[in-house]
Amino acid sequence: MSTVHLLYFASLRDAAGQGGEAWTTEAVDLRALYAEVQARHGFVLPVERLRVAVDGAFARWTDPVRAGSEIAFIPPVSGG
Amino acid sequence: MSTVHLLYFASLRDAAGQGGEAWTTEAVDLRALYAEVQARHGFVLPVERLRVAVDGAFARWTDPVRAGSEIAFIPPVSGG
Amino acid sequence: MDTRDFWLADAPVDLAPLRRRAQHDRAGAFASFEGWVRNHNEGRPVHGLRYESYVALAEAEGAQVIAEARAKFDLCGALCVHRIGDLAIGDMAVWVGVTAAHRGAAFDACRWIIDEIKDRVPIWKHERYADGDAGWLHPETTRGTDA
Amino acid sequence: MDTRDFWLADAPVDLAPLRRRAQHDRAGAFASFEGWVRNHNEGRPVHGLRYESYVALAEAEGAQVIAEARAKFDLCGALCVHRIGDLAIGDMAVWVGVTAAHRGAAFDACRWIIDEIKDRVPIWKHERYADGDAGWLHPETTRGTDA
Repeated sequence: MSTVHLLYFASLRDAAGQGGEAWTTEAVDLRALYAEVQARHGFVLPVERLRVAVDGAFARWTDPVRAGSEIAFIPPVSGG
Repeated sequence: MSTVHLLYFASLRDAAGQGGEAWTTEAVDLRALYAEVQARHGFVLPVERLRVAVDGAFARWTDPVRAGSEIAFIPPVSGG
Repeated sequence: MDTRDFWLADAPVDLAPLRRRAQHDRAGAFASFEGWVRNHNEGRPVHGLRYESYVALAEAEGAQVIAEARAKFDLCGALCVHRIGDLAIGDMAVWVGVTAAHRGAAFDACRWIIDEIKDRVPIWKHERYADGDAGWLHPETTRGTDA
Repeated sequence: MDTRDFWLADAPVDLAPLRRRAQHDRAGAFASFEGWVRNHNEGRPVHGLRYESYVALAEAEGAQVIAEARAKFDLCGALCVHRIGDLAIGDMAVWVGVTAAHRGAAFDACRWIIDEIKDRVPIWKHERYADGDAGWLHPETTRGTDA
């Protein structure tokens, strides 16, 4: 069991009703973690359209979940 | 015999020692006119590297020389 | 005056100091791009918008874009600032300024930078439409679909 | 404030009114280019320069370049001003500003306009070099050889 801090942005934040939360998980990797969170909050964006960042740097979906890390799910960006 | 007003710019002006002059000519076209002026002032630029304008609009070297017109020989430009 | 090459601004940006920072005696060419808030998007009238960002990651990724541009093109300098928060029609959302000895590199780098910013930097646009609807833009592919 | 789309200016140009003229609610993209006087040209240190023009023909031909750009690209607006007279290192010699709904057209038109201006408009540059030499630039081919 690992506890991490999740960050939500844009439509994910609206769907979750919050900008982030503590989350305790047994997910083996970041992809499995997103599946849990997606089911919990009903996120419509599939994992293929997201990027993921850990502690302020882009990461891979196959990276393990490290306890205490800050994990952000990044929806498709629209700056500019 | 036609008398025209010639305009010189940039290196042509330096070579002629003046920005323009009245010129009386029997030249049949603008190309022949430039040959006369080139010989008179020792212009080094060949006609192939110039453009010519008559009364404020670009013209063709094969255009006839019209009495009273203002004729400008346009060296390669270097604005910007 | 911010001394970073990329940053997020939560208030209108004064362009004069940006231009001064871009000045360089070796520079003969200055290419710049600004994204402005349009009054429409894909045919829908827009009343205003808001940009949100994951600030720490956006500033790191934006700085990386500028560093890559400086490695890829022969530049004197390159800067970019992006607004966050609420913007009205006509407001400047993003500014990119590039200086180089020659104009080819300046134009190419300026365009490459804005393309990469729009593609990679975690900033999101929330639009409010004239019909009362509103929503986040999560384009299928960013490149080439927007201003 | 000049209301023409192309003109020659015999004194430094204030950019703020140019930007205001370029503003348009439909415009999402503003691309601009400035040519600055460099401290060197093809390896020779430059102290300053002077631009001379055949003013009537230059203003007609410059206006024609802008009109062609507006026909060729999907623009909201396009403006260009070119300095004549004496300029020092760092001075702005030319400014091109283009607005469009989308950035592709704005970038493409801005670059096309400066290329055409440099290629077609009767303006000549006289450079003074650090070694005391000076001369008119009459490039074999303008395009791609300068800033």
